[in-house]
Amino acid sequence: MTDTVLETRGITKSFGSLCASDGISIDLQAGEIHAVIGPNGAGKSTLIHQICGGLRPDAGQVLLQGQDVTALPTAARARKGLGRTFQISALAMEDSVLENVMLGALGASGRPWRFFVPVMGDRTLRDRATAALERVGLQDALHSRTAALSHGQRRQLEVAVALTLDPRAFVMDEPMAGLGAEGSKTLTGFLDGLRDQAPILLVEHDMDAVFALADRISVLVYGRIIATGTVDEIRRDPAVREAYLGDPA
Amino acid sequence: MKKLLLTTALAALATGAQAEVKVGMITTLSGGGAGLGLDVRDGFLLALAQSGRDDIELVVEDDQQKPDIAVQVADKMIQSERVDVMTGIIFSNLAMAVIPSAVNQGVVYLSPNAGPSQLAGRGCHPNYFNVAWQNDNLHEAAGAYANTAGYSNSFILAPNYPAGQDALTGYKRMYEGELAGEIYTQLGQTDYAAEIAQIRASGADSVFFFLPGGMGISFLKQYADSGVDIPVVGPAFSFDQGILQAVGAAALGVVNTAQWSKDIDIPVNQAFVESFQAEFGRLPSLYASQGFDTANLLISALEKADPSDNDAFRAALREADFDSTRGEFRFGNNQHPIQTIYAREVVQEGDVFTNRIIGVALEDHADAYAAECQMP
Amino acid sequence: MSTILIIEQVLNGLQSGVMLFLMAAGLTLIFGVMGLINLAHGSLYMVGAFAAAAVAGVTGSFLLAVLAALAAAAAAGVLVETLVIRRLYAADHLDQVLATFALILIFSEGTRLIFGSFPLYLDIPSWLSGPVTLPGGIQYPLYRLALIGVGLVVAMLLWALIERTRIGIQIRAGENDREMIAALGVDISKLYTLVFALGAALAGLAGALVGAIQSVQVGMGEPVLILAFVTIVIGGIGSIKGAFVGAILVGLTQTLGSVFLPVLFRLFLDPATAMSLGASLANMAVYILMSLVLIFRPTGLMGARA
Amino acid sequence: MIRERYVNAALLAGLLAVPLYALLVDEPFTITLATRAVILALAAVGLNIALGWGGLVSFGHAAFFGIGGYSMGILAFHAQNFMPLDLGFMVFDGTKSMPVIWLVAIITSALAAFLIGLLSLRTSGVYFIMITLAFAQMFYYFAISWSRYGGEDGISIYIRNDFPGLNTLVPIQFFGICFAALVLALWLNARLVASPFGLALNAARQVPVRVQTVGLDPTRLKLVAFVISGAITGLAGALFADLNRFVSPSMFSWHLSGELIVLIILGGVGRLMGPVLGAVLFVALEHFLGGLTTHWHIALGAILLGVVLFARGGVIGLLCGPKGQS
Repeated sequence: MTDTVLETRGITKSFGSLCASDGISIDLQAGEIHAVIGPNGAGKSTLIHQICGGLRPDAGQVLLQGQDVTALPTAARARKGLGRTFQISALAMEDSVLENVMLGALGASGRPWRFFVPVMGDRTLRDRATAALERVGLQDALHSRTAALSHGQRRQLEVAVALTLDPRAFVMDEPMAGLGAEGSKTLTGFLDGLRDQAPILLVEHDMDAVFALADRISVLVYGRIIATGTVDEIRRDPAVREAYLGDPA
Repeated sequence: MKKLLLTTALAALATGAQAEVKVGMITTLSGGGAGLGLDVRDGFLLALAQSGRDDIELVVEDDQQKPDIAVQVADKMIQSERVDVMTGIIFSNLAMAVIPSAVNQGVVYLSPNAGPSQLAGRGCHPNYFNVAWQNDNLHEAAGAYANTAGYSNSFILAPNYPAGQDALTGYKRMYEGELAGEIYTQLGQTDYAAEIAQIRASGADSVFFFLPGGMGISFLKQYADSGVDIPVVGPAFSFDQGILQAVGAAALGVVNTAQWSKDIDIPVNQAFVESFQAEFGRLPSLYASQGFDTANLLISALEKADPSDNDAFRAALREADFDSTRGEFRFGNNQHPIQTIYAREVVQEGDVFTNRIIGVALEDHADAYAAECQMP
Repeated sequence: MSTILIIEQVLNGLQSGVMLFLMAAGLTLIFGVMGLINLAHGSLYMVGAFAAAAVAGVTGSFLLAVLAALAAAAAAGVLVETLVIRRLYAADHLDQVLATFALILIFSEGTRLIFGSFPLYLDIPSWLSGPVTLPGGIQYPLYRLALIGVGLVVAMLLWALIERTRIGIQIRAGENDREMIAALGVDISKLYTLVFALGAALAGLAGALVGAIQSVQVGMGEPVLILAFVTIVIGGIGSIKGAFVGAILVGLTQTLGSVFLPVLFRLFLDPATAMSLGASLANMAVYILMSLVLIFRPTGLMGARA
Repeated sequence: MIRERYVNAALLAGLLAVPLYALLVDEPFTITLATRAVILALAAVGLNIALGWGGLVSFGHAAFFGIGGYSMGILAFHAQNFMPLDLGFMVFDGTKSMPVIWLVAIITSALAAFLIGLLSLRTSGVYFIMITLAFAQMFYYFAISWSRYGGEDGISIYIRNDFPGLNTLVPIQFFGICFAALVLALWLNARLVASPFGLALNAARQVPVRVQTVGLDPTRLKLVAFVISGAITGLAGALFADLNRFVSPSMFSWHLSGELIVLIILGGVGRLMGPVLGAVLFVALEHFLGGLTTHWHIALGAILLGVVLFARGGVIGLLCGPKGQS
């Protein structure tokens, strides 16, 4: 594990007197799943926003494949290979499943400025989209309206859209949220295989999934990383137990 | 009686089959300017009813004071109703939208209110007759009155649009004194505190303003309350019967210019005032008198010629052989009136505010554009 | 241009500003609490003016007229809220625009049906008419001074109502978190009706007060409505403080723009061009102000960050 | 529920059949009325691209309608009065040729839409509604005091402009021109919606953040939609001016912006033929109600209220069910 794909260097972000990110340095290596856990209000969302481009850090840098992307907007980071899924599904609910994935493929192609050709007739885009749907097992729901999908299916669709981009790194914001035990298990299995394609920065509340998937875990409390290590290291870390699990050491 | 008259008019509308002459009236019956259109229409209806003729079919349509609606209604009247004569438009901008194209399609147009300068000068047309005034006339009269009243330092204001610019030009054409100030206000403006402050500071000896409709009401009320007591002169539009009651005491004593007043002491006018009041339960306005005169002009021409004989009909109209409520009335070469314009003063009669003639502002006055008109 | 004249013009700007505030406050409250774009707010202003004119015509009392305006506008507000507006809270802005646009048509034509097409008469009461002399020798109409006073008092009462009373707490809660106030056991539909009636009453008050120095006629609410929207957008939608700042800004811009722009242009243009160019630019001034504010602060001066 | 495709086809066929029938029975005014409906529909089709697909509630589309109108007015004014237009860098005689006028109308309104859109898209929601209104009001007041071109009075063009090979003064021929423009715009609209751009725009309306995370810029997508939208509305403005042979600042008024929105909601937002159905219904209501009573605004208001309260999704939604189901 020497190939750093995604990295933050001391990023800091304050909202008024509240310091939501306090010098966070975190990295994602090729082939790994790196989980970020922390109690509510620890600053996980703020961190993700800064990595993906929704927020500009007050200080520090974000690097993607060694390149400084701190000043780039979300769309540019996506084009450089950052694939993201959302905690609350961000899908075009009025559209079909295929259309949502086609959007990803279209973004990957970088050619949205075509006004007269039917998008559905574009074989390249369509192949790319259907391939992604097959990966997540949604090939049968191709023409369903997204609004009609189950919660679990929407999660799968989120991942499929990210897959069409063929990203260098995934950033996933609580993909297990709202899934039942069965759904979590399926998705866990799927993500397990995904790490070979691109490493995953996983922000997650579901500890079973985290412990099952993560190669490394970072613990975020009040805007600071208090510990980073393997699952076992984190389980044993007294600071984590105290701060996060509330156990007196 | 009111009901009766309207029924007669409606009956005339319904039994179009036997009518020989079809008249299309496009006027403003809804929106802020509706009061003016209603008066023109009612004056016109009254004259028709009094003539006792049942061969004139009148089609009335609302233009909503919107130029595009007016054009649409005009198309309808010309294309579908196939009217011979058109009339009724109140506002100059609507007139300019409708009249040039209508007269070019062979329709005779009698204007009961608007008189834009373009149609009086080079744009005059044998099919276009103005029975009210050229737009500048009343402003010119105000300028002339200012001279006779001995004013030598006027502050003048009008809204920033063509009729407003024409108003100030018209006043300055006759007025011989100095200007203490000249302001264009916003069209539709309702607060004149800023202008009144400037008037107060200007050291003027008189104020001339042209602010039609609600603008004039607002200005006068605010002016009266400001404590500025410089005398005010204006065209009749802001002091007419329809809106005087809304202005109230604020208008008392103001001098305004008009070609008509309800106290012009001739029988035809007295009869008109009386019958209008009996019919509609309100005093007639300037606009009502113009509607009434327009209808009587039309009837006088119909006595002599049929509209289908275009030349004869126009010749008959040009003679203006009818008894006008304003006394003597004749057309100039551009088929606009040559008439006397009076200075009136706002007075109170019982509960009602109205006007009284205090003198003649301009005698036998023609407009300034007639010379540019190519018609003999 | 003398100092006296400048002070007088600033007073004029203030006066039109505080009256605009009465309109804008209701509009911004209704938007902040219920999320409703109410194009028919100008109609409530008109209702207030007509009610005042009608009552003043019968009783001759200005105070009764103002009370009638408040009552009539509030009643119209309650009526409209329970019959129509209530069904629109969950709808998107587009539906609200169409429905309240329809209400304008109905109100305007209905008023014409009742009162006719001629403007009505409403005058300043004798005890408020005429000018007074201010320190520095400025002659200023008493009625306009009174308007400034009333406007400021209403602004303060409104501030106290929202910051210091139970209802105010509920209104503020309603702006931030609807589930929260429902959870607190507040009858949300009553609260909405109340807020709408309050906004309507303020509009009606403005209509009556301004009606006395303008013409009371159908359609009088529309220009004010547009200006009130401009005001709350400049101030930041939902913020009473923003509405106040916006109203004063708009009032001053309009008044001072129309006076000073032509003078300014006269410095480097011939008088006729300066006058007409200045006048047209003055017409556009508030809209230019609003677009500048929005370009640099996309949610208004005091609006919540998007 | 009826399939939307059938409703659309019936609507277009009806819109073509009515004036042809009117021609047969010699009722030229009905043709004029249909032409008016077609032109308003065209303007609303333009707005619908921004509003229905881009989610941009523009309360200022009158700006583009008016710019189109004034393009016609100014060019034809100089041509009819034989007063060359001195542009500084070149002198132009003006023109009475419709195709040239249309081109100018489309280019100028697209340019204006680009500038207005660029600034307005910094805001969203109600702020966007109001800033677009503000820009239209600026044009309105500018036109009112632009005395060179008639100010409030506007410009009268005495004879309708020319189209090669046609006599535009014959109502049915002018109707044909406008109808062709509408069909072309609808075709363009349909192609646009199905194109890659349409897919991205549609997503940009619903979930802009998603569009960003696939590497596209939603604001730029919306800006392009706004420009296309403005250009079509501008063309409609030029045609409207030719229908009336008259241009005035009222083409810039906020009532007109409001009316265009009303047409779309009445017919159905984001439905291909929504604006067309809306315009036909509106013109028909205006004509028939207006013929019954001068107080027809009350009835119109009640009908519009009814549509909002009881027919969400407009009349097309009422006939064909919610969007995306057929």
